[in-house]
Amino acid sequence: MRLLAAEGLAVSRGGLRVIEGLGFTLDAGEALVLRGPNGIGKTTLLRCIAGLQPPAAGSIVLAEDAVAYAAHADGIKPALSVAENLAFWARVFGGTGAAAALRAMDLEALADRPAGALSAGQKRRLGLARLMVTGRPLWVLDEPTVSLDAASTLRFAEVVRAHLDGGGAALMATHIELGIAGARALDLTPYRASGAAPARPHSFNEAFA
Amino acid sequence: MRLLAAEGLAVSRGGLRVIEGLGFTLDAGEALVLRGPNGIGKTTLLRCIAGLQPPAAGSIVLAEDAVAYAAHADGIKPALSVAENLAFWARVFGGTGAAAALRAMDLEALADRPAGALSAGQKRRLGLARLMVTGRPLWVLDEPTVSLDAASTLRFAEVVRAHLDGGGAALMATHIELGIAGARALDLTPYRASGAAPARPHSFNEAFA
Amino acid sequence: MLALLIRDLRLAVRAGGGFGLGVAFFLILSALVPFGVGPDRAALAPVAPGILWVGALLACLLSLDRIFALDHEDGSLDLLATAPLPLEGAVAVKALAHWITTGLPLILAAPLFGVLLQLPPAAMPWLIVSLLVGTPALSMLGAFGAALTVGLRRGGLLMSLLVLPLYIPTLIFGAEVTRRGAEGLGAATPLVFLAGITLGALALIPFAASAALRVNLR
Amino acid sequence: MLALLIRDLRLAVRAGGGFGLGVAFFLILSALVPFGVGPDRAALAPVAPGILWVGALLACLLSLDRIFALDHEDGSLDLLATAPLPLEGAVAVKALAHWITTGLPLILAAPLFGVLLQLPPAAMPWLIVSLLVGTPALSMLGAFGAALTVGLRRGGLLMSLLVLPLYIPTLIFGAEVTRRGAEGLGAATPLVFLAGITLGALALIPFAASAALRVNLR
Amino acid sequence: MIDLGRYAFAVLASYGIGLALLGGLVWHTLAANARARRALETHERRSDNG
Amino acid sequence: MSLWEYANPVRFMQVSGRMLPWVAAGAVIGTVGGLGWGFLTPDDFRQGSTVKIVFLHVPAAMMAINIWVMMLVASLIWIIRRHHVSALAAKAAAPIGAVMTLIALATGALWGQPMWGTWWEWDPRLTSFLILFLFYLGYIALWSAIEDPDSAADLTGVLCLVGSVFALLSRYAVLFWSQGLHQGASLSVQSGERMSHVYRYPLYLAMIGFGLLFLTLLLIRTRTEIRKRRLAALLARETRA
Ligand code: HEM
Ligand SMILES: Nc1ncnc2c1ncn2[C@@H]1O[C@H](COP(=O)(O)OP(=O)(O)OP(=O)(O)O)[C@@H](O)[C@H]1O
Ligand SMILES: Nc1ncnc2c1ncn2[C@@H]1O[C@H](COP(=O)(O)OP(=O)(O)OP(=O)(O)O)[C@@H](O)[C@H]1O
Ligand SMILES: [Mg+2]
Ligand SMILES: [Mg+2]
Repeated sequence: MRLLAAEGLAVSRGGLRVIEGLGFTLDAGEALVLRGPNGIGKTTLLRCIAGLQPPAAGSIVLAEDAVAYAAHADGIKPALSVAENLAFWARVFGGTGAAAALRAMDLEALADRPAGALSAGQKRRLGLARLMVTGRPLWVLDEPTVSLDAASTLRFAEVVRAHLDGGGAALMATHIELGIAGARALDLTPYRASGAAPARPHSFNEAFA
Repeated sequence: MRLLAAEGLAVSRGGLRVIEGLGFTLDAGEALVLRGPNGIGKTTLLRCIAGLQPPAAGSIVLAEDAVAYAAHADGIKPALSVAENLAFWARVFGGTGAAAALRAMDLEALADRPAGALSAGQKRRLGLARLMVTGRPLWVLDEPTVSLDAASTLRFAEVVRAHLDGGGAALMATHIELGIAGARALDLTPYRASGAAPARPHSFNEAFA
Repeated sequence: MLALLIRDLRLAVRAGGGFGLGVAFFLILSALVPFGVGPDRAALAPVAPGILWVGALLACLLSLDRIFALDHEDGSLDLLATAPLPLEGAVAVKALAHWITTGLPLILAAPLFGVLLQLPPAAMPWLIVSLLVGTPALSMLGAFGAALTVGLRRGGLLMSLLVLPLYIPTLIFGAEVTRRGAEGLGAATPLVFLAGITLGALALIPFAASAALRVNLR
Repeated sequence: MLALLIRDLRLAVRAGGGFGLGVAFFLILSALVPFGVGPDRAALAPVAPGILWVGALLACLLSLDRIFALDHEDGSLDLLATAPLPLEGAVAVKALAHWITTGLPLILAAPLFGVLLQLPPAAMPWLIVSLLVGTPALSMLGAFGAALTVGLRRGGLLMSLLVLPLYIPTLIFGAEVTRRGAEGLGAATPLVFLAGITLGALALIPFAASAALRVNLR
Repeated sequence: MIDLGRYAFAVLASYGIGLALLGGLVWHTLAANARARRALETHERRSDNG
Repeated sequence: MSLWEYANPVRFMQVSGRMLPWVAAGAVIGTVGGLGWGFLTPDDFRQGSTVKIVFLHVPAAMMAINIWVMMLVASLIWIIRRHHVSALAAKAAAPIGAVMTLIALATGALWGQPMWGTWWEWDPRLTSFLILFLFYLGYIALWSAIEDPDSAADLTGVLCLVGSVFALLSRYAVLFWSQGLHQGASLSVQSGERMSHVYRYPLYLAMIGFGLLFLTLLLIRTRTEIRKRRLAALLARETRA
């Protein structure tokens, strides 16, 4: 089943296109890893697909309410406990399985700890656990394994694998090896925007350039 | 020349010891990489050595004003340009070489860009450039290569190498390979605090445990 | 929606969340004005209704940046925008949470501060009614100002500048109700206007605020 | 030190830095009080000195969280603490930058707001002198409050609560100078007290503030 | 010189302040416009050469 | 010819460049002529020489309101049709409106001193102008606080819409709140006799002058904004490349 199809996609940041002419598809059970040097536009592309910003050109076809997005900032409230943080997102997304998510990310021992008292890697694990309670098929992840130790990276790979096997899909940007078997890679370098003027200006920078 | 000597060191976080009985030394020209699972206490240890929190027990011997510390937060002002950010820290530390640092981190093209408009990796590079203008011998770095692409990680390794060759030293916490030739590694797992009551309580949590 | 309300209330009540600080600020202001003005009852009594309303308004204003700024910083707002809630609903719920944690305690505490400022007893019920009717509009308009400035680092003061003129009609009618009440005149007309403004704000502002929020998120 | 001062001023002037917003807030407050109190000049004039001083104090207060909070969030404060500056000096410089960007514009704009609040013309010079002498203490005490609450997420309202009581002596003497000036009485005694408070705060508070800062950083 | 009577201050101050504000606005408008034009021209010349 | 033609930066630069000399000449004639003629009018029997203030006060007051309305229209065009130049025109108009408001307030205050014995009175007319000034300030501050021009245009547009509603509301609130001293509109058709012809014609001339002055300044400032945006766009493209 097709979960995501992008065609002729251009995305812009700061009013200028960073990526142009990108097309790809993502079916259930697939994982796609975005690669490319710093500043090429991975984060921008992911925000676009998550629906947080409109594309500058081209089309993104996906089912409504299909995307679960996880960025550098995890949306974790330091004053709430780990379990409370997770339960909140579970309720908002109408999902279930908070307990299973805690177990999968090895956070059970920390469940009652206020999230502000977690180390960098523990916080990241909580952020990833949140994905599991959204119940959404398409995971869109920006550098998901930052700060994770080797064991947690393995655990993360397993969780993604299970999600794919259950009919989900994952789109991830990263600079390091994720260790997810069978993931396709897509290097964004060839799609760097050329800087040619677009037909229909989308921003001030384009309208006046 | 000895730059740092720690002995019988215990550090605590949230009033509880996380690391105990740690001893190590660092001489000019050496690099030491701290490893260990998430939450073992790497960040805490580094803050302690940077002088931001006192050790719970043991001693840290280092010269005054020897440490340059770089953490997850880079101390970058989004409203100032890249060059202005760097120039400020150069003046505060009485250091020079802002231009050289920009070059070393490949930031010259971005020098006039407001720092708020950098991508995650570009911001990180600016944070690392700051180290070079402090003129301090001992670099204390917490996960320095997070978000860096392969080319920038290489560049970072070169910069550290040059710093070591110039008589400096570096203490770094990381989960991924830094690629610095000749760096020693120190795994913190064996020093995990046992939870035994200390002889002299250092915090409320210890005094009443 | 309910989950969001509960979370916001819980966050407000947790240590450092700032529940009750609005009231504390209101108290301090009511205490400061006599210091500034001098303890003379004849000078204080006529200005008391106005000062009380201005104080309520400022206490409300000072806590506005909590509505969205924290959620923006830690990424929750991005996640809420992609969640299956309508953003308008989320805005309204957050304004409601703000009112429950700031407006409501203020209303409960107002009689006390009335006494501090020598407010005539006859005006007391009018003060409470006017606050009850008017403060929801303050929270809602405040949410709009907060949504406009959420992307800006420390937009607090700018937000005050944007929001205060929007508060003026509410303030005028609210204080007028209290003052007329104190003097035994009919206060029904301004009260009706006050209610009209509040209802209008509650009905329309969530759309403006969520539009502003969407712009700031992109 | 100079580098720090220049950076702070530059940050304040940059877009979104909030320079001049203190004045804007002061203006809005002076405009709001009459809306609350009513347009009657007889009611306004006697309370004008007090309201003006309370307004200056609140404008100052609202911009306090800029002193340290941003630098704490982005890690600059950690770096400053490990830099070869004495932390006391850094605190004093940051308070000075706050005064230049908030107190000074306030003083320049005060006569205008005096007119809005129907302040008697005779009181005008006294208002300015009292603000000139008193506001440095407000910035310094504010830096102390900001240092105490810097670790807390959104400590703004809590900080107001801590700082306002510290402001009371300054407020009392400052408003007293203006009021006596307005009535043509001798204002020298409260002015001396005001100056004394300011000098004391400038001499001692940097130490307390930097101690608080060190605790919050560890 | 026309005689303004006892209201001379009010009238002269009004015209003074009013014209000063207008003049300031005009000056700022023209200065900003000249600055923007120069900046754009230097930039275009530089990129033509380079 | 569609509106887009004019809202297109290149076309706007051409047309405005051709219009400017004529409009500017009219503005100079109207403003200098109206104010100069006004200054030389004879004293009023009741108000004495203070009547001369009216030639600054009334045109400025009218422009202050009209400019806000123009900003509202420009904001709507931007929000609905996404014409970039109209967003910049709204931005360019705001400081002019703020200065006009300030002139109305300042001349009114100076007039109030001899007429009512006070610089400032919380009269509804004056009060609504103060509120209008606050709205201008907030609008300008929001534009300058946001760096990304696309967001800034959208957010200030929304603020302008909401602000207009509340400016109107405040006007009614203020009328309810205080009776006031300010005279009504004596230029309106019904009360034609209230102002003698001696004052009426220079006042008309000054009003036309102020309108043309606004148009001149608006065109220049919009051109400035366009050039700034163009430079920013070119620089952005270069650093990115
Ligand atoms: C700060 C104070 C003041 C403000 C903001 C203000 C505002 C205005 C406004 C908005 C108008 C426009 C009238 C129209 O609709 O055409 C106006 C007209 C006028 N104002 Fe003022 N005013 C102020 C003070 C005064 C004072 C003190 C006086 C004189 C005593 C005065 C005398 C007039 C006169 C004679 C007109 C012309 C009325 C007419 O014929 O339309 N104003 N003012
Ligand atoms: N606010 C902004 N204004 C203007 N340009 C920006 C802004 N934010 C980012 N950019 C630029 O947009 C480009 C794309 O940024 P983006 O964050 O998408 O890169 P990325 O591929 O995620 O990089 P990284 O691997 O470093 O995270 C970069 O060149 C960056 O400098
Ligand atoms: N504010 C706090 N209060 C109580 N405990 C805390 C607090 N902050 C961190 N901790 C705990 O202290 C321990 C050490 O944390 P630290 O951040 O030093 O770990 P770390 O080794 O840097 O981990 P990571 O690799 O995930 O960054 C962790 O177990 C963490 O949960
Ligand atoms: Mg990125
Ligand atoms: Mg860590």
